[in-house]
This record gives sequence, C-alpha cells and structure tokens, in this order.
Amino acid sequence: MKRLFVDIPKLLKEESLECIDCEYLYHEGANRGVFSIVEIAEFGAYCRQCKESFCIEACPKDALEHDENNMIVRHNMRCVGCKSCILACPFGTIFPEVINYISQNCDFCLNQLENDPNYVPLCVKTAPNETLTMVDIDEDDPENNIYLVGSRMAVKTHHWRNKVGKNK
Amino acid sequence: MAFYNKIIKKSIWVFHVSASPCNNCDIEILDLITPGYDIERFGIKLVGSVRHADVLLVTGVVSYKVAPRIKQLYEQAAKPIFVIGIGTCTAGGATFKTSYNAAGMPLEKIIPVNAYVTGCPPKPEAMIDGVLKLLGTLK
Amino acid sequence: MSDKGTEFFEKFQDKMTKVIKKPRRNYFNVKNEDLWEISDYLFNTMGCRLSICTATEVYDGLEVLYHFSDDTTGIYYNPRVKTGLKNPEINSITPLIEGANWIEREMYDLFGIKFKGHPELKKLLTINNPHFTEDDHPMRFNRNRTKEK
Amino acid sequence: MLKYLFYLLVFPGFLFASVFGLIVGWIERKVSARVQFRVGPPFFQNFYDVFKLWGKEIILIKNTPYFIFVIAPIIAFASVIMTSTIVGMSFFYHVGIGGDLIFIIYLMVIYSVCLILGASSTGNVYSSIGAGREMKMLISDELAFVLVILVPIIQAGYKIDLTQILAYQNANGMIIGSASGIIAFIVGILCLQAKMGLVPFDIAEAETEIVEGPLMEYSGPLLAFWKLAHYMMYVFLPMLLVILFWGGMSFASFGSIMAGIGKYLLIVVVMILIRNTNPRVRIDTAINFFWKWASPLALIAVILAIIGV
Amino acid sequence: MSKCRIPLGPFHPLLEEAEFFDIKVEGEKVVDIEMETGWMHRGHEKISETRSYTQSIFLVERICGICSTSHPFAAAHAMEDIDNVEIPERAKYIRIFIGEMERIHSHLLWLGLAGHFIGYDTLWMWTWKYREPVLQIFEKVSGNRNHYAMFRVGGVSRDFDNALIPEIHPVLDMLEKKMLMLAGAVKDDPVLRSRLKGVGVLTKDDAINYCANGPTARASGVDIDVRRDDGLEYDLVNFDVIVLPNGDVYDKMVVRVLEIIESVKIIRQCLDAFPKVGGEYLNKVKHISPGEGIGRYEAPRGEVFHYIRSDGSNRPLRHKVRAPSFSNIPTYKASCVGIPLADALITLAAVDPCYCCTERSIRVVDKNNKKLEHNILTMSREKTANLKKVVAGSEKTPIDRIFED
Ligand code: SF4
Ligand code: SF4
Ligand code: SF4
Ligand code: SF4
Ligand code: SF4
Ligand code: SF4
Ligand code: SF4
Ligand code: SF4
Repeated sequence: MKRLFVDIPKLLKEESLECIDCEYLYHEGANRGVFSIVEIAEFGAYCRQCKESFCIEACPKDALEHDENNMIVRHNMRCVGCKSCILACPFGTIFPEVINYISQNCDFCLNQLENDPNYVPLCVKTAPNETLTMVDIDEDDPENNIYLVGSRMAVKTHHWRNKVGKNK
Repeated sequence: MAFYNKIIKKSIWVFHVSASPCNNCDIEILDLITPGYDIERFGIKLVGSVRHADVLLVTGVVSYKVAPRIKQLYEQAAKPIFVIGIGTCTAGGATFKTSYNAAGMPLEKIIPVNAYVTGCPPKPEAMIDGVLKLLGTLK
Repeated sequence: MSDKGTEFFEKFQDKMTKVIKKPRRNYFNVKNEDLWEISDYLFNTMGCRLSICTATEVYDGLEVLYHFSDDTTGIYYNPRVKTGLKNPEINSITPLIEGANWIEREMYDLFGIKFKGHPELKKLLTINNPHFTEDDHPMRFNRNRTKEK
Repeated sequence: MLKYLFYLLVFPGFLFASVFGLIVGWIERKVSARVQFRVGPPFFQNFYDVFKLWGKEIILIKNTPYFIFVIAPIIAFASVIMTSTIVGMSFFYHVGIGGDLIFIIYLMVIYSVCLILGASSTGNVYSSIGAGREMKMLISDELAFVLVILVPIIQAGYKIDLTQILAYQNANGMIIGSASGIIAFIVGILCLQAKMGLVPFDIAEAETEIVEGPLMEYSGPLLAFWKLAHYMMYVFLPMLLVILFWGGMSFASFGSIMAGIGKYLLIVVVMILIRNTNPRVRIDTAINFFWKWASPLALIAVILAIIGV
Repeated sequence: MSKCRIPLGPFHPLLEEAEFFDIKVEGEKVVDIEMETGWMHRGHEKISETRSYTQSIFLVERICGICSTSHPFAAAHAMEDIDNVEIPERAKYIRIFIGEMERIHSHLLWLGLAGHFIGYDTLWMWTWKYREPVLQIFEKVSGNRNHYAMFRVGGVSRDFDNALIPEIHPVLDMLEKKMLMLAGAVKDDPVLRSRLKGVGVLTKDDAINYCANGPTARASGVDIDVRRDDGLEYDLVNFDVIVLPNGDVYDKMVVRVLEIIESVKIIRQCLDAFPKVGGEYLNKVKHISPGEGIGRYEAPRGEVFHYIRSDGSNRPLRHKVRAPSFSNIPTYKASCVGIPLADALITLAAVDPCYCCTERSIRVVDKNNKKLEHNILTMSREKTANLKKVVAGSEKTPIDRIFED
C-alpha cells in the first residue's frame, strides 16, 4: 500500500516549509497540510510520551491529552496556539511552526487516491530534496529508522525507543 | 474665519453613510439622537440630504460596489465637509479583512478621512467624543 | 421519523443514493432529472418549506444541497444534486417554488451554476459591481495553483 | 417712508421676524425634545445653524436652470418678509394697508410657488416628487385656509383689513367667542400645520420617504434662506390667527401684553404638540381630509358667520 | 401621469441582502419594484472558511448587529449538530436569556424605526427610550451593548451573574407595562390604524410560496416558529407562538408587540431558573468530526439558517448562511405592487426591519467646488495625503484604478 513518507531529519534541515504546497481544495491558499503531517509524525515517533507530560501540564486550555496508546493528541478546538507546550517540552519535540491556532489539514489526498491509486499529491511534487515521497511500505523498518504512523503515513526519524538504528 | 470655526463647532449636521457595515454601528449612531444620549444638546443633528451635511459618518468596510457611490456622495456634499469613520471596519476592516469585496480598508483609500472612532461597535459616548474632539482641533 | 417521512423514503427509495439519516436531518443524493419530482412532492404534498440551497465545490464537481424543512416536525430533508465542473447545469425549481428565485440567482452568482428554466437568471450579489466581471464567481476555488518543481 | 423701511427691515419685518422666528424655532425643538424625553438643543442653536449655513458652499447642478434655483428662495424669503411685516404691523402698531388680508393670501401662495419652482428646477426625483406633493397640498389646504379667513371677514362686516377686524373685535368681543369662530379657528390651526409643513402634513418634506423633498438639493446660504423663511412663518402665522380670532394684542397694560404673548405661545405650543403626537398621513388622506372634512367644516363656519352665530 | 423611477437605496445595511430598490411609480402609485442587491456583500461565507470555528462565531455575529445573537446561535447549533454535542443546562438558559432579550431590543428598535418611517418621531423616541435599559442589561451581562460574543460551540463563553437578577426584574415589569400600553394605543389610535390597516397585504398563499418566515409569515397566518419546531434549548420554557391572519402592516406590528410580551414571559422563566441551575456553562469540545450539520434559530425577523460542512479540522469547509430577510425581502413583489408610494415604504419596512429607508443616494454629478473654506479643506486633504502615504504605501490599489478615469 502506498504511503506518504516523511523524512523528518531532512525536513528539519530545510530552511522553511513554506515552499511545500498542498492541494487540499477547501482551504485554498491558507492550508499547508504538511504541518499536520509533521505534527502527527512528531507525536507519533519523536515524542518520548512522558508519563507525566510537561506539555500537558503547561497547556492552559487542556488541549493536549494522552490517547489510549499513550500518544499525545492535540484537540484543535481547544488549542489557542499559545505555544506554551513547545517551551515546556524538555526534549524539544514540538516544532513551533506546526502548532497553529488555525489548524492545517491534510486528508492524504484521499479523494484523489480513491480515483487513481498512482496519484502523486502536490506536496510530494513541491517538496524539496525528496523530503516527502510516496512509498510502498507495509511494516516498520527499524533498521532504517522508518516507522508507520497512522494508516496512511510513514516517517523516518530517530525513535527514542529504538536502539537498533544508526544515527545518520 | 475663527468666528466661523467657532460657529461650526456649535452646529454640526451629520449625514450618515452606511457603506456595507454590519448595522450595529448604524444603530448606535441612531441611538445618539434618542433620549439616552440626545446629541441635539450639542447642536448635532442628523440630516437626510448630503447637501446639508457638515460631517459624514461613514460605517462599514466599503464594498467595491458602494465605493464609487461614497466618492460621489463626498463630492456632492457642500464644503467644508468632515469625514469620520465609525467602527473598526472603516479603520482597518476588522473581521472582514480577508473579504473579496471590501475596497475601503482603511476608508482613506476612497475618501479623505478626518478621524476614526474605533470599536466594534464604538460606544455612543465614544462617538460623541470623537466628533467633539475632531471639532476641537479647529482653530 | 414521522409517518410522512417514512412514506417519502419508501416512495423514492430507488431514486436516492448515499442516504444519511440522522434523527432530525436526512441527506440523500438524487439525480438532476428526479429533482423536480422530489421537490414537488416535498413542497406540495408534504408541505415543506424550502429554507435555502447550499452549493459547494468539491474535488470532482459542484454539488447543490436543497434544504427542505418540515415545520410541523422540525425535520430537514436535504436532496443533493451533483454536477460537473465545466458548464455546471441543474434544473431550476423556481417555476415550482417562487421562493427559490433568489436562491438560485445567488448560487449562479457565487458558483456559476446555470439553472435551466429559471425565469431571469442574472447575478444577485455581485451584479453591477465594477470589481467583478460577468464570469467571476467569487466562491469558486482557483484551481490553477500548481507550482511544481 | 423711512418709517415703512424700518417696519420692513427692522421691526416687525426682517430683523425682528428672523430673530424671533429662530427663537420660536428653538421653542419648537425644545418642546419636541421634552415630549420625547430629551433635553433638546441650547438656546442659540438655530442662530448657529443659520450662521453656519452662510459659510457653506452653494452647489449648483449641471444642466439645470440656475437662475430659478437661486432666485426661488430669495423671492420666497422676500414674500415671507413682506407677510410678516404686514401681519406684524397690525399686530404691534395696529396700522395696516388697505386690503392686507388679500395681500397675505397671495404672498403665502408665492412662497409655495417658489418652493415648487425651486424644487422642480433641480431635476432630482425626490425634489420633483416633493414639488408635486407641495402642489397637491397647496390645492388641498388653500380653500380651507381662505374659508377660515372669510369667517372673521364676514363677522367683522365684510372688512378685509386686519386693523378693521381688530377694531371689530375690540368693540364686540373676540371672534373665537362665536360658534363659527371656534370651528374656523380649529380648521385654521390644521391649515397652519399644513402651510408650515409640520407633521401630520409634512408630506412634501417627508424625511424618511423622499429625503427632504424640495429642499434636498439646496445647500449653504440658499438653504439658510429657506430655513429662515420657515422659521419666520412660525412668527406671523400664529400671529395672524391671534389677530383674526383672538383680538390681537393690545398694549394698554402689562397684563394685556402678557395675554397677547400668551395667546401667541398657546397656538405655537398646540401646533408643536399636534406635530409630536401624530404620524404623517398619506398625501391622498391629506387631500381627502382637507376636501371632505376641513373645507366643508370651514364652509359651515362661513355659513354660520353669515347667519351671525 | 408619466412613469417615474425612484431609486431607493442603495445604503441598506444587510449581509447579502443589502438592496437598492428601483421603484417605478405612476404618480404616487407603485407599478413595479426591481431589487438590486449586493451593496453590502462582504463574502462572509468565504471569509468563514479561513477562520476557526470559534472565530467563525464572532464573524457571523458581525453579519448584522441588529439581531446579532441569532447568527452565532444558529452557527453554534450547526456545529453542535455535526457531533450532537450536549450543552449544559445552565448554558441553555443563558442562551435563551440572551436570545429573548435581543428579541425585545430588536422588536423595539423596529417599532421605533417604523414610527420614524411614518413620521411619528415621538413613537420612535419613546420606544428607544424603553430599549435603552435592555442594552444596559446586556452591557452588565456580557460587557458590550451590542455584539455580545456570548456563544461558543458547546455552551456560552461567560457565566451569568445571578446577582443581576434583582436588577432585571424591574426592567421586565416596566417593559411589560409599556408594551401592554402600547398594544392598547396601537389598537385605539385612529391615525395609526388608518395608516397601517389593510396596507401591503401578503396573503397566506404568497407567504408560503415565497417561503417567508418569521413575523412576516406569522402575520399572514402561517404557523411557524423555529423555537418551537426545532426545540433544543427552547424545550425548557413555555411560550405561545403569535399568529395573526391578515398579513398587513398592522398585523405585522401587532405580532411584534405581542412577541415582546411573550419574550418577557420567557425571560422571567429563565430568571427563575438561574439560581436553581448551577454548574458548568461551557462543554469544552475537543474535536468536530468530519460531517455536515444544520443549525437554525428564530431570529426576531425569522429563521436564521446555517449549514456547516466539516473535515475534522477546526475550520469549516463550507459555511452557508441564510438570514431571514433573504426569504422575506422578495415578498415585496407580492405585497407592494399597486399601492401608493408612501405605503410601499412602510411595507418594505414592515417586512424587513433593518432600516432600509434611512439612507439613500442620488445620482447627480456636480463639480462646482467654490472653496469658501479653503484652509479647512486643504488641511483635511493634506492630512489625508500624509495618512495615505503612511498607511497604504504608494502602490495603487484596485479601487484607485476604478477611479482613475
Ligand atoms: S497529501 Fe494532499 S492534502 Fe496532504 S499535504 Fe499532501 S497535498 Fe496536502
Ligand atoms: S499551543 Fe495549544 S496545545 Fe500548546 S499549550 Fe497552547 S493551547 Fe495547549
Ligand atoms: S483579549 Fe482575547 S486573548 Fe486576551 S484575555 Fe480577552 S479573550 Fe483572552
Ligand atoms: S502568543 Fe501573543 S498573546 Fe499569547 S502570550 Fe504570547 S505574546 Fe501574548
Ligand atoms: S513533554 Fe515533550 S516528550 Fe514529553 S510527552 Fe510532551 S511532547 Fe512528548
Ligand atoms: S465596526 Fe463592528 S459594529 Fe461597526 S459595522 Fe463594523 S463590524 Fe459592525
Ligand atoms: S475590537 Fe476586538 S475583535 Fe475588534 S479589532 Fe479590536 S480586539 Fe479585534
Ligand atoms: S435579519 Fe436583518 S437585523 Fe437580523 S441579522 Fe439579518 S440583516 Fe441583521
């Protein structure tokens, strides 16, 4: 199955994410679905998933919570974009540009993928240095630091639980 | 001249131009002439024809459609005429900043403006204060 | 759901697809050809009022959602009609319901959907506006924004 | 000669009538404000307004007969000064010119005609509608007004001079004391309301329907002329009624002077109250009212007066 | 008599329904009405797509300031309808309270302006005097006289201060007394009656066919009221729906006066409930899931309708707004033709009380600027020029291009 593959270390080396376009139809011009992808990726893989999370403590609006898998979720109706959680996290997990008041949304171009399985989303087309790609991946690949996040995404990152992968 | 300025301060006829506002500034302007505020005390009167006006109170983000009309109205008014933008809308567009049909943000893009009274809507007291302050600058 | 509603759904069962039934809101897709018949039934037989229509642009076309309100029960019946992106055209129901006149004009104005059989289909909101030409439909998405590498 | 120039320009003509008119205008605004739970304008408000208008620009409209537009308010103003001089002369000095009542009726018509002419010259829709309405009002209230004036004339023994009517009243008691007098007086107040364009008969100037009607296009000094003329009518029209029905004002004693002023103010206040307690009527209702009710009533008064009741 | 066009408007402040009436008259008789809209079009539906739901609520509040709570009310309903969000009982009462207070203020406003239209300024001043305490209560409850910003998805944004209850009761008593008096006066006043009775009749059939709603429909004998039909908050209180049969301006006026009295009753029930119903006033919603929702509310002028389509983010994909006047304004065509001009204006006013007749413009171009007051004029011009430079920069705006020739 084709998944959207995010190479987070590469992505972080880029100066800005501004150049990555999103073809999400409805929030024209003002949407950068890639932010929401990065957010899911960072909470899924980067975050240490502390038991007593500093970020949750710091949030004035109770917008952050653990879900059943102990993963952090941000409730977009509560978050006011104050970015206190970013300051509070001791591991620097949360990237300031992705936590916005107006949430940016990515639907993995589901609408188009339904019609055409080989569809290439616009973000992949515009992302520099192949930071975003579409790849066929079905399970985690700890050797190469590649992990599945959600049903339609894979990320490449240093997983804190992972002792196998090399630091690249 | 000084004498004239003194007089005009005491007798201000305002004409109310609502240029795609949300109505609220407008009803607050109407509130001014009702018993609660009664600006007739200060010699301020609402008139129905722009030819009689000394002050234009403009409200709202001016849409592209009314913009030429507002300009026309301004030209039709007997000079000297002052323009006061009422509400945040006229000053900067407020929540309508991203609208595809808003031309006048700020209102100066369309007609010369002498003062703004901001607020959404401004309190009637603030409007009275704004008008009187503007006239206070006349020497 | 009231008896009238059940009857309605039974009668037009085979003309609807993608039926979503919620306690007070019913959404269903109908074909352009069946729209008149269904509106007629809803308006004249069931005594519903046409609240408004919502046009939305989606990936593969435009859809118009007609909101019929049954004021005796507070239930909404929402037939949805789809049309293509190029030359969108839908049958007008203005001859049936006078109140749809402005509604259809508004949709024509904002989305450019042409309503076949409308008595005077002209722009409603951006009419005579120096900023918009006759072909400007401000609510339509601007789809030419690919900036590929 | 100099005396008449003084009458015309100072007292009771231009200067007095305008100053006093502005004061009465203030009373009008103040009483209205009081009725409406407001404080109302300061005393000198109307003076400020008029002076301010003098300093404003006059806007002339392209492709319209400027001449009529400019001359209409001036003629109207002049006719109002004349009227107020004539009425004032008999009110204050008890002197008159022969046949002055006829003169007054004509001068009043001149005012209305000027208004109509001035308004039509602008070519503005609202103004023309205002002019049309003014014309209809003129047609409808004129008959009643003339009939009302006829009553004192008849009672005084077919005299058309104000001084003679006053003399008759001094000798035989006020005309309002008779049945015909009362009826005519009531109709007369309504006619004044219509002549002055006050609610319920401010149809010609209906602010919310046709903006300010005939005055819409006027600005600056020309508007000041109209406003002044309007306020001056506040001076002499009630005075006329006082002369015709209430025996005018005599300067015999302080008490009688106060009584004269009191009569005058009473009429003014009644007019203001009528203005503030009624909605505007429609033009056809107004015409109906004057033709079906006011004029016949005035006619009855005239007949009564002829019989001598 | 020849035909004559009267341009009425265009400065009628409304959301999408700001209109310019082109009334064709023959003498004083209206023969046709053309409506041109779009003067006040600000594109709310498009702006809303770039705002979060919370911001959208404040945005739709600024659709119109006269019944400024009805749009947030309906928008919140629409958002809650997607997920069937429960709202706390106290929030329900607060919502009803705000909504009904606003109905009073709005109806009084209309009554006053209707008086103004027919030249009865005293009625205007009196009703607006009674309206003032209502606004002051609003200021105490919400902090602002008009845009209250009280609505949130899942409840209200501020609690109601129970200490205010003793202050509100006297105002309600006063209002009820005055409204009963006014209802009596309206019934007895022969001038008002002759001015309004039988004027601008909208028949029941026409009302149904034009899909009219609110007091306009109820005065024509159509028994609809969203508060009762849609339930939600209003199931908590008892009230009557006022329906009158004649469809003329007089009935529209009476419906509104009687509705004020009903509103007073509803508010009394709320005030009685406040001390008993404590607890939360906002159910903090986490997410709005993908889906679509319809919300509506009976604004003082009729049914406000909002449709929201969500994709799971915190802003709407599509936000459709239908204000009551959008359905009610076209009924002019049925009720205005053939009546005198003076009546047409009050009929227009009776259907849509957003005050359409206070402003208008004329089409006369003239340039004869005799500069009597040169210094003030130049002063203002200079100041403007400076400000222009500072604020707008020197680049040309589209609007400048319009005016270039
Ligand atoms: S997958 Fe599609 S929706 Fe998601 S970020 Fe890429 S272009 Fe946007
Ligand atoms: S940015 Fe949002 S999630 Fe982070 S602390 Fe602020 S409210 Fe909470
Ligand atoms: S202004 Fe806005 S951010 Fe600041 S305290 Fe008030 S609601 Fe909060
Ligand atoms: S984000 Fe802005 S408003 Fe919020 S705390 Fe920081 S500086 Fe203040
Ligand atoms: S504090 Fe940082 S590492 Fe810990 S749970 Fe929060 S985001 Fe993750
Ligand atoms: S400033 Fe606020 S109240 Fe005034 S018109 Fe604009 S949105 Fe309405
Ligand atoms: S009044 Fe409030 S919403 Fe309006 S601009 Fe100021 S802070 Fe923003
Ligand atoms: S009906 Fe009129 S007053 Fe009410 S929200 Fe709509 S425009 Fe505003």
